[in-house]
Amino acid sequence: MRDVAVVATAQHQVAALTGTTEVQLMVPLLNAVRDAIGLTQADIGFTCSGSSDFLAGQAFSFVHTLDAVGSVPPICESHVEMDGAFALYEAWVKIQTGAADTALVYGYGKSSPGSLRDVLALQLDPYYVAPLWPTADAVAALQARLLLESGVSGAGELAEIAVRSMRHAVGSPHAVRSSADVTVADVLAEAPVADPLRPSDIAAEADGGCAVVLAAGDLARGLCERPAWIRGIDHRIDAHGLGVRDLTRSPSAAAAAVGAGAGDDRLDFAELHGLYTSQEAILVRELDLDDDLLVNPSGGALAGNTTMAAGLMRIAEAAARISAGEGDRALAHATSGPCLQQNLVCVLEGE
Amino acid sequence: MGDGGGLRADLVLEYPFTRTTGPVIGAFLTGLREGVITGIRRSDGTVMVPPVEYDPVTSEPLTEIVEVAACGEVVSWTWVDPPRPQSPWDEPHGLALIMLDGTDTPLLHGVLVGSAAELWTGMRVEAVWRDERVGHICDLAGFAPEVPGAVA
Amino acid sequence: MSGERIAVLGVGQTKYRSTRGDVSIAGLVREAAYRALEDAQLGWGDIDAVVIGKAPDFFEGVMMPELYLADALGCVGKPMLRVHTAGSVGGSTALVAASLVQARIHRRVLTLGFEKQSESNATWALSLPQPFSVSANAGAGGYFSPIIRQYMARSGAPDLIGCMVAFKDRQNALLNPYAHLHQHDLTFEKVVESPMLWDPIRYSETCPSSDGACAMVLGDEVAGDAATGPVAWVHGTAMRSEANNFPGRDEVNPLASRDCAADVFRQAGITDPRTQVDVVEVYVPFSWYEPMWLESLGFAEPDNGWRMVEDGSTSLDGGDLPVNASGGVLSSNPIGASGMIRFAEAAMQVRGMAGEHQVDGARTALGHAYGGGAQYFAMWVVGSEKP
Amino acid sequence: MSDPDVPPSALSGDVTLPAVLRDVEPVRSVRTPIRLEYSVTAGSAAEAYLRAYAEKRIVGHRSPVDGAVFIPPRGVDPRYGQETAEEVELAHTGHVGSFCVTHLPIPGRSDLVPPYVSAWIHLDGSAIGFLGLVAGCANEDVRIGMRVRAVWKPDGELGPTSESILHWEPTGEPDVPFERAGNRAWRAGGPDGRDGRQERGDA
Repeated sequence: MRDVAVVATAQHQVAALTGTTEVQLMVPLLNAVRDAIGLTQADIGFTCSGSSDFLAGQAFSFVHTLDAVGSVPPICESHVEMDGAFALYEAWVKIQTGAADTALVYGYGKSSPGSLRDVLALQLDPYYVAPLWPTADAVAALQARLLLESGVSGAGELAEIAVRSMRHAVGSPHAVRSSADVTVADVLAEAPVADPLRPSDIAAEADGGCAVVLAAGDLARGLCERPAWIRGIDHRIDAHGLGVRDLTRSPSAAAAAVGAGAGDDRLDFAELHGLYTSQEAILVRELDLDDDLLVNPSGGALAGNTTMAAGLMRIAEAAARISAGEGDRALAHATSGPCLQQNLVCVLEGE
Repeated sequence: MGDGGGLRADLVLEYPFTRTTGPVIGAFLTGLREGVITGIRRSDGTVMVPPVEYDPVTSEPLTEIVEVAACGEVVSWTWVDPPRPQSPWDEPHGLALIMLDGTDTPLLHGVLVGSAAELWTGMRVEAVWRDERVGHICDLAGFAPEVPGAVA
Repeated sequence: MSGERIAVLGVGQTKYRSTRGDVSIAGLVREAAYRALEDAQLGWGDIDAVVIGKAPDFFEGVMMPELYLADALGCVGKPMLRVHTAGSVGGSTALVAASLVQARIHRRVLTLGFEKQSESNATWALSLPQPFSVSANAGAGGYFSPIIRQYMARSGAPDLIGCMVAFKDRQNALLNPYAHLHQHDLTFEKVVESPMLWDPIRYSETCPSSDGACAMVLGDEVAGDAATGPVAWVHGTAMRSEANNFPGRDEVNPLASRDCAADVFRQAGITDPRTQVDVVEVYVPFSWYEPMWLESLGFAEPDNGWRMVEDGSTSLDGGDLPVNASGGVLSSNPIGASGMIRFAEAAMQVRGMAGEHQVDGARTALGHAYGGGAQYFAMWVVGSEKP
Repeated sequence: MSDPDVPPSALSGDVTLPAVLRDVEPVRSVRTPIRLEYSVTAGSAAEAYLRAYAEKRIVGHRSPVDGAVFIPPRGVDPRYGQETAEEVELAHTGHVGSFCVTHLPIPGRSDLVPPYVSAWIHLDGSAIGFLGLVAGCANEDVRIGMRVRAVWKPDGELGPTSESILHWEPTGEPDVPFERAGNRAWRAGGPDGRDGRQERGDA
C-alpha cells in the first residue's frame, strides 16, 4: 500500500443556503484547498465527488457542479451517489493503483429546498416501506427505542451525548448547533419529536460542502507541514430491511473499524457520523472506542449534518486537527442508509 | 458567497411509479388483497415478514411463502405527529415494528391509536384491513390494539 | 498500466426488454449477477466487494437503491460502492471495480449496472422541470440534435449515414439474443421513412428505453490464471470529464473524448487504432454518434468517420472494424447498464464467447461509454492475451 | 449460452404459495406514486440575470481570467473553476450556433406546438451559446449562422424570467459564416480551445 495523506481541507456549513447554488458553494472551497498547497487543477491526478440527485430535485445535478472544479483541460474524474467520504475512498484507491499521486475530493448537499426527512423515506424498501413514507426521524426512533429498552443505553446517556456535541461545537466554525451551557436536564426536559427522540437527539440539518486533497508519499510531505496519513480505510454494508437486522447493532461499522485497523493502537479522538444520539451510542460500542476517548471534538454530525458531505466532513475535521498537531491518531467515520446500514472508517495519523 | 435569499420558486416532482413485483413480493401483495398476511420461510425454519426475495445472511433465494397470523406484538414504536403529507394516514398515528405471532422478523406499519400514551412495547395489536384492497402495503390500514378475548 | 493485472472472469446480462414485468428491481439485478458468477464459475462467497452503477435515481424513484439491493447482490458484510457519472456510468462503474483489483485491495470484484426504466418514463426523468431555466429540450434527443447537425454540416456527410448506422445495428441485434430490439421486418427504407423526432434525428435512429442489468466479475492475475475458460485481460482504462458549456468547446469532438482515447490507447500500447483494434463497442444512443466517435477515437480522420459507415468498414459482415456487433445502445438501452454492456461485450469478443455476433479472431477490443452533454467518458481496452 | 429469455431457475426457483393464494390472480405490479415538493432559490448569479429580464436587459458574467462572457451567468468560469461576478450587459442580437427541429411535445410546455425550433443562441459579445426558441420564419429556413434578435413580451408582461423573451427571429442580416458560427469563432483563436481568444467580428 502507498502512503496517502490528507494534505488540505476546506468546508462550509450553514443551516440553509438560500442565495447560493451548489456551484457557488463549491467554487471557493475547491480553490481554498488547491491554493492552500499551491496546486492547480492541472496538478491534480484524480477528482471524485459525492452527492445525491434527490436532494437537489434534479437529475444529473453533479454535472452542473462540475463547473466549480475547472475542467479545461479535461480532468480524470468520477462521482459516487454516496457521501463524499466514499468518494474519498475511491480516490484513495485510485492513488493505490499508481495512476495518480494526488486527488481532489468533494461532497456537498443542499437539502433545505425540500423536506429531507420525507425525501429519505425513498431510501427505504420501495415495495413495503417507502409507500408508508416513514420519516428518517421516525425510523431512527424505532432504532433508538430498541436501544433504550434493551438496556444497552439509557436516556441519560443519549442526553449526555447531545450535551457533549453542543458544548464541543461552541468553538467549531462549521457547527450550526452549539451551546456552552446546555445541561442534561435541559435535554431531558425537551418534548420528544419522534418519541423517544428529542430535538437535541437529532442531528441539526444543514447545507454545505467539503473539499479535501489527498497526496501520496513524499509529495504529501512536500505539500503540507504535517500531513494526516490514512493508515487504514475500509467500509462495509449490512442488510437493508429494518426488520431483518438487530437495529441495536451495526456489524458493518465494527467490521469497517477492524478492516481499517482502528484498534491497532491508541486513538486520541474520533469524529463520528451519527445522525442521532442513539446512533452515536451504537457506534461507540461497535467501533470499540474507549470510554474516556475524546469523541467529536468538532461537535460531530449532530452539530451540523450536511447530507452527502457530513461523512467527508468528519474525515476533514480529523485530518485538520491532526495537521494542527492536536492529536496523533484519530478515527473518522461516515455512514449511509437507514439505521447505520453502511459504514466507513478511516484511521488518520500524524508523523 | 452572498446568501441573501431572494428569487424563489416551487418545484414539484411527481410521478405515479409502477413497480413490477416478481413472484415473492407479488405473493405478499396478493395476500394483502385477499386479506391474509404472508411471510417467507428460511432454510433454518424461521419466517420473515414481509417476505424478502433473498436471504439477508446467505443471499440465497427464498421461495416458501407461508400464511402468518394477522396479530402480534409491538417490538418498537414511535409517534408521528403531524402525519406526513404523502403517507396513507391523515391523523397522528403510531409507527411500529410489529412481530406477528409465529414469525421471526417484525413488519413496519402504522398503529391506529389516538395518542402516544396508548402505545407501549409489548402491546398486542391486530391488523385493520381496508374495505377496498388492490394488492398494496396500504391494503392494511394499520394495526389496532387487540380486543381482549377476540379471536384473531 | 500500473499495479495488478485485471482479468474479466465472467459476464452476465439480462434479456433487455421495454418492461421486465416478471421481476422486481432486485430480481432484475440478481439475474445479471447470477449469470456473471455462473460464467466465472464462482459463488457469492468468492466475491470480495461489489460496485454498482446506475443513472439518475429518478428513473425508479428510489434514492440510492443500492442500499435496498445489498441483500440481492450478496453485499452484506462486504464493501459496496455506488457510482453515478451520467450515461457513462456503466463504464465508469466497471473502471472503479477494476481499480479495486488493480490496487490489490481485492482479488475478485462483482460489478453491475442496471436500470428499470419501465417504472417511470425516461423523457420525464430526463426533463424534470427546473425553475429559472429554459425548458425547451424534449429529452436527450433535443440536446444532441444540434450537435449532430453541426457534425453533418462540417463533415459534409450524406444525409442517410445515420440511417445506415441504425439499420446495421438493428441487423446486428438479430444475432444477439439479449438485445431488446429484434426487428426482423426492418428495412433500410423503413428506417429512412420513420418519423423525424428531433430533426435531424429520426425515430429509428434513436435508442430504445429498456429494463435490464449487466454484470461482470473482475479478478486479479491469479484469478485470471486459475479460470478454466477464456478470460479477457484489461490493457488500459481511462476516464475524462469536461464542463458542459465553455468558450471554444468542440461539442462534436470534445477534447475530453480525445484525451481519454489517447490515454487508454497509450496504456494499451496501441499507436494505430484502426489496424490494432479488432472490434469496437462504442456508446451510440443516436445513430450519428458512430461516425462522430470513430473520428474522436482516432479510427478515422476528422470529418471522415462517415466514410467508414458508407463503405461498410464498421459492418459485422466483412468490415475491417466491426462496430457494435451486439447491436449497441441503439438496440438495448437500460441507461445505467448501457456503458457496462459495451465494456462486457468487448470482453466477450476477445474471449471468443460472443456467439452469433462474434468477430472472428478478435484479440483486441475497445469498450466505450459517454454521458452528460457528451462530457463524461469512460473507456477500456481488453485483449485475449495478458498485457 | 443459456436462454436469455428464461431466467435461471436458481434465481427465484419455484415460489410455493399457501393454499389461500393458489387459485387467485397474482399481483404483478404495484403503484407507488411519489410527490416531492421543493422550494428552490435561483442563487445570486442567476437571480441578477433573471431580474434583468424584467427590465428588458440581458446580462452575463465576465471571466476574470480572460474576459470571456458567460450567459446565463452561474458565478463561475467552468474552464478554470474561478468565480465570476462582473456583470456585462449583452446585445439583443446574435446568431444561431446550431438548432433542433423538435416534433415532440415537452412535458409542462403546452404552449410549444410541434414542430418548433430550439437553438443555441450566441449573443453578440457572449463567448458561449444559450438555449432559445426561434420563430418568425419557416422552420426549414432556420440555418446555422443565421442572425437573430430577441422578440420580447409586451413591456407590461416582462418578469424575472428568461421567458420574457418570447423567441428569437431572423434579422435579415447576412449569415455568420459556418467557420465562425457557434463555438467555432472562439476556437479560431487557438488550438483545441486551450488558448482561445475571442475574435468575433460581430461583437
